[in-house]
Amino acid sequence: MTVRNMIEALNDAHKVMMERDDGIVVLGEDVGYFGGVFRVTAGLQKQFGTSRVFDAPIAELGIVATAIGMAAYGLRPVAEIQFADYIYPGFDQIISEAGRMRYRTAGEWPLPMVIRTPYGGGIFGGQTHSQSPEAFFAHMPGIKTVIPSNPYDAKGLLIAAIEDNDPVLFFEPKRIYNGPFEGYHDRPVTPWAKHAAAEVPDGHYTVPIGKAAVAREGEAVTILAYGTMVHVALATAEAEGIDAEVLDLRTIVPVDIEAIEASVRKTGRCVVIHEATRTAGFGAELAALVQERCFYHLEAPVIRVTGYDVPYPHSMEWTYFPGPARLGPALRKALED
Amino acid sequence: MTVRNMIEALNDAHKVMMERDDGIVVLGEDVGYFGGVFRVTAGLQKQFGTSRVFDAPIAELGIVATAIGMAAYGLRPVAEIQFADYIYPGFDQIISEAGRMRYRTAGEWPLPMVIRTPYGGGIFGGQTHSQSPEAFFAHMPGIKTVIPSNPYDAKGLLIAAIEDNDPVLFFEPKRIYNGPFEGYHDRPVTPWAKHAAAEVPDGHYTVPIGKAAVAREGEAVTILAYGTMVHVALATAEAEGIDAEVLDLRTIVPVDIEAIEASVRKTGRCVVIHEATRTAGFGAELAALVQERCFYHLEAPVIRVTGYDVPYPHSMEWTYFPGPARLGPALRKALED
Amino acid sequence: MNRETERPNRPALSLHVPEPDARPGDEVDFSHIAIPAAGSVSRPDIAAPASDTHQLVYSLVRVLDDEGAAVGPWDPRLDADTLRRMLRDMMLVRAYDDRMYRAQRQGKTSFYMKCTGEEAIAVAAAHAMDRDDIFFPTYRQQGLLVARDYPLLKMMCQVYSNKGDPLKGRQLPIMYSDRAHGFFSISGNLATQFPQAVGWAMASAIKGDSRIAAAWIGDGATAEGDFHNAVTFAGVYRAPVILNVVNNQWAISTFSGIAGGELTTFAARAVGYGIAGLRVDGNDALAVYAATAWAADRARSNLGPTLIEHFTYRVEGHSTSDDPTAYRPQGAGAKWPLGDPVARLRKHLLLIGEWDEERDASLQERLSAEVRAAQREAEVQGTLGNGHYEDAASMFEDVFEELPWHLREQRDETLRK
Amino acid sequence: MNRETERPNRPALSLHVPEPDARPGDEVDFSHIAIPAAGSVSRPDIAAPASDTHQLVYSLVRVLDDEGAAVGPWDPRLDADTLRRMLRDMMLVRAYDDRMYRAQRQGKTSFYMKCTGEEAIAVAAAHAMDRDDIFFPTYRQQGLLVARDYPLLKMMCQVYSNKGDPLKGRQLPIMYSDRAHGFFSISGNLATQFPQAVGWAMASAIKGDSRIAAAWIGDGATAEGDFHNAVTFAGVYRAPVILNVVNNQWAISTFSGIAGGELTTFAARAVGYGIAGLRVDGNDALAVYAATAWAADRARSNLGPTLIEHFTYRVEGHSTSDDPTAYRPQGAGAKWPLGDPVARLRKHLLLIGEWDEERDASLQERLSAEVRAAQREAEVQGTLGNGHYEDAASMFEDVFEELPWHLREQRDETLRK
Ligand SMILES: Cc1ncc(C[n+]2csc(CCOP(=O)(O)OP(=O)(O)O)c2C)c(N)n1
Ligand SMILES: Cc1ncc(C[n+]2csc(CCOP(=O)(O)OP(=O)(O)O)c2C)c(N)n1
Ligand SMILES: [Mg+2]
Ligand SMILES: [Mg+2]
Repeated sequence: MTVRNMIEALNDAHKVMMERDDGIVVLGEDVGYFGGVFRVTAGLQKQFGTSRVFDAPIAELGIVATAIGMAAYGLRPVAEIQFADYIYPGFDQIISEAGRMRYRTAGEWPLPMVIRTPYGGGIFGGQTHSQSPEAFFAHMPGIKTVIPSNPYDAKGLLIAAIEDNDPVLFFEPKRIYNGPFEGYHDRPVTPWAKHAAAEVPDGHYTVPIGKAAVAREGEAVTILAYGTMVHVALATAEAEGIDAEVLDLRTIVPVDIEAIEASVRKTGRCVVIHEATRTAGFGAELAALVQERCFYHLEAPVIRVTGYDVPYPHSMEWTYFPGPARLGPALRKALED
Repeated sequence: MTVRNMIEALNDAHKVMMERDDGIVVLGEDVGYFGGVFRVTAGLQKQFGTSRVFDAPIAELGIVATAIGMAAYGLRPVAEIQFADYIYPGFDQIISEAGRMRYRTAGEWPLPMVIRTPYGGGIFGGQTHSQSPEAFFAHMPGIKTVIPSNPYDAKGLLIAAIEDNDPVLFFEPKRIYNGPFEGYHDRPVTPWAKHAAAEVPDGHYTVPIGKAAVAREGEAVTILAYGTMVHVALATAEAEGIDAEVLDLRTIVPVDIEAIEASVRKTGRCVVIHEATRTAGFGAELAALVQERCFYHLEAPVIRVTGYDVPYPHSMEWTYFPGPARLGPALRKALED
Repeated sequence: MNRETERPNRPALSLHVPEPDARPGDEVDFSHIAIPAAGSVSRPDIAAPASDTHQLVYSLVRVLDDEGAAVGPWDPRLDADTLRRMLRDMMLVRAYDDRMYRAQRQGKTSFYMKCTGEEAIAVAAAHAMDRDDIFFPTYRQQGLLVARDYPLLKMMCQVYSNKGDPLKGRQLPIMYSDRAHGFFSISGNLATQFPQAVGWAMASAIKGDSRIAAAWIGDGATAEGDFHNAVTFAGVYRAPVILNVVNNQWAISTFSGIAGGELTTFAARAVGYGIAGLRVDGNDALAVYAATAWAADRARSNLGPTLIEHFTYRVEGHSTSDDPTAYRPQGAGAKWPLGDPVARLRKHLLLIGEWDEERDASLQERLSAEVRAAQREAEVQGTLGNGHYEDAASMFEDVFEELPWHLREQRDETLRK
Repeated sequence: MNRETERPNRPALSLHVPEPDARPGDEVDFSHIAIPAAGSVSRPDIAAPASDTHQLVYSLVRVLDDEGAAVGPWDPRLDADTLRRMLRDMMLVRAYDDRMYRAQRQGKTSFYMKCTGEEAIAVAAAHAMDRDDIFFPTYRQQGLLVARDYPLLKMMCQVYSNKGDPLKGRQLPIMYSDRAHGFFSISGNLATQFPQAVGWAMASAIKGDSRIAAAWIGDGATAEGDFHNAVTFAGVYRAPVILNVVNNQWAISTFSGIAGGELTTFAARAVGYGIAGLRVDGNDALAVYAATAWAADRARSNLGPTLIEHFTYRVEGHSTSDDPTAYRPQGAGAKWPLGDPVARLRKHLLLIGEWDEERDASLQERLSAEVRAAQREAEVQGTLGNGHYEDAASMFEDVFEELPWHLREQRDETLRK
């Protein structure tokens, strides 16, 4: 057990796995000597050498494509896309190639590879350092999408992702790299050290892909959340004194449908929250699933609390951000109805 | 009035607009001398010259990006992406650039441009000539997404798209270019000539973006559809003898919420159908909207009939295709519940 | 918006749009194409700096002269068995293409693509590389499979999407894939395989392996960003990969000028990245063999990638969906000055006395018989629309290693029908 | 997987990963950098074929010699007023950068990027082009705005995202945009502007206009597919565009070798595409001016695009989020052999007797006063977190020309709070 923030936990996951399996290589922009702009790969090149941890040209297409080639060879590449906002040049290689290779080769060429990328806002990063593009990857077959919300899960899920034999998109909520963020931008940030989930075991362990966690038990309403929004949900439930059950999905594809159904059947009410733009976001999928499968248990419509359908604005970040000020009323509404 | 199939209607829309406005230019792979692999731009280069209608290198990124530059200059480019399956190399330029330019320049640089692309299956095109990626473009701000289902709308909507001052993604259901397709692959195809909507006015007219059409009036259940699926919905309603109301959305962003609400409030039941993969498809957004806004009118959950979450398989196309064999049971279920 | 009026003192700009020299109705004229004499191009040492190859990118490596003699420093000096084997492979590819093309015309499948005139590019390369090297092909290198003795039957079953299709009816005809034969899955998305091949080669280098990779791309597809990323990564990491550009001068209806071939050669791209580059007569099997062997030795010696342009001509239509007479003169292919690769290799074998008309005729007979037999056998397992691969459950397999709940539900819904 | 064991006869491959010659703790050593003497490079005629420029891509166009004299065929022979204006612009850019950098450090905004050492690349180019030509810049060409007299106040308000921000607080600091000044919106997504500039230039040609476009990109970003698409389209359609690669040898923490600069120059990319290419001393304002003017005349004469590599050095950190001492030796920038562009232009003006110390000192004083005044004025309108741009309704505007129902609802929801 060591107290680690999310960056340290992710860094440790790399170390643990790279020591076990010399087929694991790390590539990405600035991940080598420098150790990544968020320091997630710090020290890896020194320990494992330049042929296992190396800087890549600024070419997300090439990063993903060469990772595909490496996985086809038999390695287990872990590629970093510096910001999720910059994953689009590699979109075709992810969607059309990585996601379909096992299928189109009838299983002959599975691609065990991980694409890690920091996502989400709350850091005054403006339109191109704040996006949450997870829904894109949920729409296309063949890709698993994982989003941790704390150091313990971050390490356990990254190890599970590296060991997984399918391509895994691994979204890291950069706003909570150093400490949980409850959405009150004017309050001091508490570091992870003060948080139970920062107790991270040393060595190897996994958190299963496809399994949600009940972050808070409750009877009145179910909140479906992932990443930074898990903390917003917890804080809002407390602040509003609402007996909400908070599900931390942790994986969005395949999503833990059993956990969702169990919770919504129990509470009869559901609020979905994410930072991504609303229209055709993953919240739409969650709302569709819940009403399809729990219709006769629902006492009120599923409410979506999301980023607005506008580019992430720099100076008005806190007007845009779906924090307690927006989740609170939504919860009350869900209970009124 | 002239009887036109969809290709001829789209071709005529180009002609009508290019004769009116010499700022309209057409670019894309094989669109020039040859007139496009589906012949939509046939004859345009001959009539308007090579500097207004020209072949582009096989580089969807460059096609979209240069179109953005042309629109920034003040032209109105109409770019063809040969198949929607090949739009991904241009994804970043569409999502990050075209969709945000008006916003990030505070309105100084609007981008009047149209990206046309044939989409959808039913032609034995396999994994890479059959996709329906409309949901991707619905998720990101700043892009309008239009999908006609017949020659009359195709011409009127394309003219409206060309005249629109925002970037418009124009998806053309290639399966119905030459005739409506009801989803019975074993029956002979009826050409458009036999269809009222093939009566296409000559000259200029528009079909408004953002307005749905009631393709069939009914009281029992609302079917939300677009593109090829409109014909599948109509045929299935007839075949099943169900008094379904079929809404042809025609635009998915901005979607005609009033028409949707009015219909669902009336019928109390709703089935959504699209060819795209289900998870995080646009059907999820429609289901989410309907349950959010018509919850207390709904007598049954909104049902989604969609492509399966697998790559579009070549030989098993008809097992994959969401035709009457799958919509029928869904309608009956919607009525039972 | 026209500024002319405002700036009479300035010349008006105009857009240049490249045009091929002949359109339907015009006389085909290839006289402007510079063809250096066979044997006239020097052959740098394997270990030479990349820059030593940079004058070659504007020329053409050719070995077979008009008489069929192998001349000059690039002559690979192959033994007769290898030469005969290459001739046989090329003839078989052509027989196979003709047969499958007709099968598509007869409605037995949805789609087919021939490589007529380009047989040498795949076949000679396959023989110049080692059996355990890997190929990242496009849809016009069926010759790679033939050269590695991949069963015609399996190829046909894939084309028919029938019960014997190794890809379970999932892929468009001709999108072959076979791991055991080192033939990577063909993608419908052009150019994607190019940087993937570089990644495979990087992996081989990372592991201290000795196997190398080769990739192929068409002239048209070099315009994609994937091409640039591939060559950039290959150069940066000195990846052991051979990057082949098959310049058959057409991309469906657009000629190579639209792909950026008007101002310089495709081999010249190598100069821009500072890697080795060669430009080869793609209809000369010996030249293709020699250039490939040179690049393979170089890659295997840790000296990095080579970009090879294979200069050839797409004799037939782009695919069964295409009619080239709509955009270029009829019979242009027949007039291609670099001739037919099969005929040229045959002529060489005859010239050196290692082949004769009878053997050729009987080989031709054997090969067509082989193809016919394989076709009969394949059709027993069905054709598209007539006993094709149909197994609803399998449609949901291999999306992921294990079937997740949503695919299980979707599968069960289908099976219930 | 290591095949060594299986194939002892074959050498083991290994991955080459480019490394800069100095890391923290090492001595900076630029002695290996080849610097041709000023004036030693020939100047082809504007109408010369692109190939005539291809030997230049391996050299360096330089005008100012060590004494500050302008020498050789590339000397643009500028009048003293223009020289003084360029000096003033470059000094102003530097004063502005220093001020805004400090403002960020004082917590008045979230982010800032300096262009220290690269001032000449933007300023001289702006003066070499016409006022109605358009720029597609990156975040390091603030000099273009200064050279076109864009108000410092507006720039500062954008950096502060305050009430005076012309971009309404929507963009990250330094992502300026101004149509009236022909300065296209800076994108956070690297390289996207490069093919957009080509499209703008194509449009100008389509309309028979006479205006041309110029775009800038960093050495690192040239690896993106956008770069390849831009140069490909520019070459195919002979677009009237100047494609500038600013090679400051760093991309955040990675040196230019990782971007593909180890095997050849970035200017050499032009050879690969068959377009004109120039390689310029980016710290020599006269060389940048001359090369830009040459390329502009060429483009305006319908002779197509020119790729210009500006060889320079990123003296400061990448941005306020970066500490370069973590990956390169301290003070490397100060040792850059091509010197400081401001000092070099000043030296030239002094040498030709068109400038003196007093004027320089008072100009410096005036400029800092100008910057201070603008800053005071800007801060009256707020700084980030302290009276920044805040107008919930406007957050929903300009997504589309008209507000669609879903944005209206979302806006109203926000306003209700
Ligand atoms: C990304 C992408 N864009 C467009 C297409 C459609 N397409 C298929 S083949 C082809 C022409 C390719 O020409 P070339 O690269 O020269 O190869 P060739 O067919 O001549 O062998 C095009 C445009 C595609 N398959 N993928
Ligand atoms: C598509 C994309 N990928 C990655 C980044 C992150 N990023 C911002 S600046 C930068 C380095 C750019 O280096 P270079 O192009 O040399 O320009 P310079 O900063 O040296 O002027 C990177 C990697 C980005 N902004 N966009
Ligand atoms: Mg070709
Ligand atoms: Mg740089």
